[in-house]
Amino acid sequence: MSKRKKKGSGDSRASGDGPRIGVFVCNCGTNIAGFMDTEDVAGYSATLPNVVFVRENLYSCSEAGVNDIKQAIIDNKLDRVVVAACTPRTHEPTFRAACKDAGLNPYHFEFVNIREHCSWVHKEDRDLATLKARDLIRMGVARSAYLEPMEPIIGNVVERALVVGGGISGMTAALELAARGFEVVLIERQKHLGGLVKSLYEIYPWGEKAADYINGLASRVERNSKIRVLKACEVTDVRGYVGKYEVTVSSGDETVVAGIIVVATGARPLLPEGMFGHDSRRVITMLELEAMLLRSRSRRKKVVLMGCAGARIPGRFYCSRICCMTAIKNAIIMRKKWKADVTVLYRDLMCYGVQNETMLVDAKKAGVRFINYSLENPPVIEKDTVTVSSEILGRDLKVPVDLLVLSTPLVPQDTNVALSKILKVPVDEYGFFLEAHVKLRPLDFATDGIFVCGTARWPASIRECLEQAIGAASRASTYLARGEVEVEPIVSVIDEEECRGCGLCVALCPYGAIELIDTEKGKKARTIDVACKGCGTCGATCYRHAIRMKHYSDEQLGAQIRAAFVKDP
Amino acid sequence: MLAYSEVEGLSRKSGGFTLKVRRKARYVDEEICNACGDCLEKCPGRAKDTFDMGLRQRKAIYLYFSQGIPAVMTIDPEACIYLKKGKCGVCKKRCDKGAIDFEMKDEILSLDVGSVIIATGLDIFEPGDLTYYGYGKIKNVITGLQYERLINATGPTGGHLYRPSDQKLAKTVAYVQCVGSRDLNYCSYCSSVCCMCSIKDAMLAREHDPESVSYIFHTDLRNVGKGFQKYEKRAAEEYGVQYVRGRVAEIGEDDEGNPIVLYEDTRQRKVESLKVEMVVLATAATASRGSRELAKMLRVKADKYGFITTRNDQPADTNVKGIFACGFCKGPCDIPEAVSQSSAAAQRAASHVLRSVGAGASKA
Amino acid sequence: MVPKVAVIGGGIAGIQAALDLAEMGIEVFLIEKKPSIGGVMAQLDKTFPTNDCSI
Amino acid sequence: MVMDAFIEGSDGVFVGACKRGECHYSSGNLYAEGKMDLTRRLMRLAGINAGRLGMRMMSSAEGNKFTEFATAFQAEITELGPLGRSEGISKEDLAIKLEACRRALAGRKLRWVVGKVVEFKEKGNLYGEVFTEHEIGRLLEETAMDEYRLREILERLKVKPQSVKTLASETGTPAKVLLRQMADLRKMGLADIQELDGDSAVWALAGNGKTYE
Repeated sequence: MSKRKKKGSGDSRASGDGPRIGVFVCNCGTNIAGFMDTEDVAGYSATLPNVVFVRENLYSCSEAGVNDIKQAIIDNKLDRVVVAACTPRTHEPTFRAACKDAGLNPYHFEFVNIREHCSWVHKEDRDLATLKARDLIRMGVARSAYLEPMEPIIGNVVERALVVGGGISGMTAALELAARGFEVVLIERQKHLGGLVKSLYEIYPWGEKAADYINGLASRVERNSKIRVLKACEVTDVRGYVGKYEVTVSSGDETVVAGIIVVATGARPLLPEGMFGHDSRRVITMLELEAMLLRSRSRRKKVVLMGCAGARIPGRFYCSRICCMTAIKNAIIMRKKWKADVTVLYRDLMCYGVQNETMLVDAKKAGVRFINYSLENPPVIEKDTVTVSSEILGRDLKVPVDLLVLSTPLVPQDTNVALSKILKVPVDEYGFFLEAHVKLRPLDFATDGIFVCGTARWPASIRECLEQAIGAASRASTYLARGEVEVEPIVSVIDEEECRGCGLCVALCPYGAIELIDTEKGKKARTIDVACKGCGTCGATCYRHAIRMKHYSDEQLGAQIRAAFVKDP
Repeated sequence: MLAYSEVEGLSRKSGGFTLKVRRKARYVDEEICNACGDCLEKCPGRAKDTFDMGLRQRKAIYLYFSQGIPAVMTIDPEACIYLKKGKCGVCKKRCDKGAIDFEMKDEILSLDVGSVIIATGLDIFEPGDLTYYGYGKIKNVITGLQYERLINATGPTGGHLYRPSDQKLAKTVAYVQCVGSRDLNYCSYCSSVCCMCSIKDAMLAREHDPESVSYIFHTDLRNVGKGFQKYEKRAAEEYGVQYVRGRVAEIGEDDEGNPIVLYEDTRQRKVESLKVEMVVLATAATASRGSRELAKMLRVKADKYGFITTRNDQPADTNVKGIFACGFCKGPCDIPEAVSQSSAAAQRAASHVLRSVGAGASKA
Repeated sequence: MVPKVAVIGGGIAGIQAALDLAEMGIEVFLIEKKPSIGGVMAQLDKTFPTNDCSI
Repeated sequence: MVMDAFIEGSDGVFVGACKRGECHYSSGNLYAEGKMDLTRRLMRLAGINAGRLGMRMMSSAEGNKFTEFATAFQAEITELGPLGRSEGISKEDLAIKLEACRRALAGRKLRWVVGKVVEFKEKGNLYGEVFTEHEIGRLLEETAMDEYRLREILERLKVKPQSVKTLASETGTPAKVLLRQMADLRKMGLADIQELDGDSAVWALAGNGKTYE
């Protein structure tokens, strides 16, 4: 799909004043030389167009090898360096730095992988491996002729953070950022700070009164001179990129400018309308129980807590993580406070870790009864009894009840989808925010400079919310503390002459890295360098071929492809 | 980065700590060695490969694991013939870069820091004491971490499930949950990650061999993380993993070395036995060896299991100002939690040191 | 005075903490008992629930 | 790029991509999938076995799968033999057909349509009509067919001026359809009647090297 300017073998710059390419073939001990004839490969490299210098090295990455490359660049006036060795993952920075030290633009370096891509996969056929190494180097040399010098892109970072959500996670993140001296704007949708935790009774596992904790936190936030709190306010639009997000909020025509954004919008418990006979009197939710505990006295003596009410079922398949512990915590409280008979109906008791399992043992010691049920045989709820088919006992148990408490799962905020579109970050199938990597980057989004913490991401205990909030503050601080972001210059470039401002690229860019600007010649697209990841979606889409990718241009890749099919003499 | 080093002492000084760190002698120069492996070829010394959980032997000079960082060789002084008897030195002759240095001594470094983060992780519970599972006696009863090495392409069998007794491909595998965990005699807590680990292992077995059959013997299946419930279901539906609710009472062995699993199926309320070709014990994870001593040295509180105790309202902070903790050393957790906690500890430590050097908000 | 932090343990937790600190411009000593960093996670073949490679 | 590889003499092209939902560039693999789908459509229109373009999705941790896929693909292509031979297309014809595919893919029209498809699926067209998967497939097929025919005609006329009748037999397109397309080309100023040979008109490129982008 390239515009092909030149056809033919090798490249057409082969004439006298073409590029001066140096090729370094690495032995890598036995890793490469053990499976191919590197001497032959080096000899062959010398015959390629524009190659003026070839060296076979034992370890190109070693100090001696790197010095050798630097010296060769200077002595032979090389302007392109091709190293045939291992994966760019390990040593590309090493060789780029070597080029730079020798006065060559680091992007005039081309890495050819003849280890992972060649010697290691063709261990059983030495000749084949040698031939393939020849091919790979020929392709690399062809591409290198078209490499262009580039400079890293540096963007400034506004030293202010925007935290969306004034619950326990949002407030904690804001306080941690403020403690580092950064300005924070905290936006809360409700009229008060506090979020879900505000309506709880006690916090497990340490038993502090939730109201005391959350009010203390809120007043620290309100008193903090670095934090500005915007209540009853929502984010309506976000423009910009890491370092400088321009955020429009619903309170007025004000625009908040922030270097980074932390999403801490929380979650809400599912309202079991029309389920399990929920009536808010005899059949209540766990949240309603917390309110009841706050009011203190109750004459209820026969309490049944039912787990997985609306969770781990078809359509809402996930486990809400915290309900078992909440139920156990409240079961113990009711045993002590109300002297009630308490029965917990469960499918699996998710008391992971030390403190949760300990709490479970304590509950059993305190006389809380636990009965297992299965998805196939859910409890039958009647006026005064709940009938459970116990798998372990193999028969039905009738449990008298005057208060049935439903553990309903946390579900995502309804506003998550809208916010995700504004911020251009994804949500998962249920509507929880989807992080960059579930395992290794739990608090980052794929988009630089936007972070997530707390139950906006996934159900989490209060302790976990705190950890994530402080963690997100840390991730954010890595940007704010440096004051600038450096980005690889592998970005798209838009030819304004050709561009018709149709906006297709703007719509398709997964990073929001292209904007339409008004010029004298009408609307034109422009790449926001710091936000661009160089993925090439825009370049592949532009119907006018007005967008080219730096470092992976059609000319460079085309040369590589053509070189692949050159028949050797 | 100070790999192959241990903390030996800590003293307080104004605004921070001084750590005494022993840099163990590798007998290989980190600056010169690039792990080419020439030295390995002729080394006659042998030791158990601890990275591969003792499933194979390694030489006295070794690379801890192939993608390890730093990528340098280390000589095991316990196994090296030269270091023990003063003769050999083959590796030194083979290394044309001159990286081998038998004269190298442990170095004691003294580091002045403003803050310390403890991230000493976990160790795996040794299930030998649970004699009824036959670990150590029945060859084809292995631990989960040994299994991970077996199924790994860089592991001792190149990623094939060849069982230890006769190197036969194991087709039926039983996974026993809560080995040492939720057990009042050993670790009364839940290790948090084993349920998902076993499910993953069972899926991998099927990916490697479409005929493999896996049974997971469990109590509560605690799959609480993001996407875990789906994973559990997918394993059953697409990978044929069979879940059996019930504790395993005992494991025996028949004449061919096949383990026989005796268990009580609480769903069927029957005691049953099942012959399999290999058993994988999902052993408890414990606080790592040495973390108790470290806690004592740093005067940081730990619970009775040796996990570092942190503040409830400031979960990265220990009882000692300036010392923070993250990851499994605080108690069982999965990787994303560990990563979140680590960022949290980094934030708290950064705030602490910046405040104490008076840099406050200024750019570091 | 350059602020410094010691991180004891070179597993996934220690590495992440060290990286965050380093990115904030703080000098870090990462101290690991074993010959290479990576911890237990490096010993795993794949990780749940994405079955990604551990290394 | 894919077409370049075929033109340069490749008998098969294998595209390796990330698994759905695992793309490093968020959804780039899905766009790529769409593009490959279109490329295969064009190959089919040109009478080339679309199996020569393989695309497989795998995660970065699945080295074993890559080996499997690559080996299997190589076996498939080896069985097909050299490009053109199993399709029964002569060398000259093949060059024309591949060039027509390449130009069609690089051309403005198809790139525009492919880019718009994403938008159509989500927001609908100018009039707010949201298309179904099936309708989009048909739209793509029709556009691709039109484009391909135009490109092939242009490539053939580049070789030598000829009549609709010979064009019809060479391209395998009914003369009636061709006539309509020749009229389009004339409107665009790209081709015109050069002379009359008996009762049939001989067409040639027009517009002094003006190119159709």
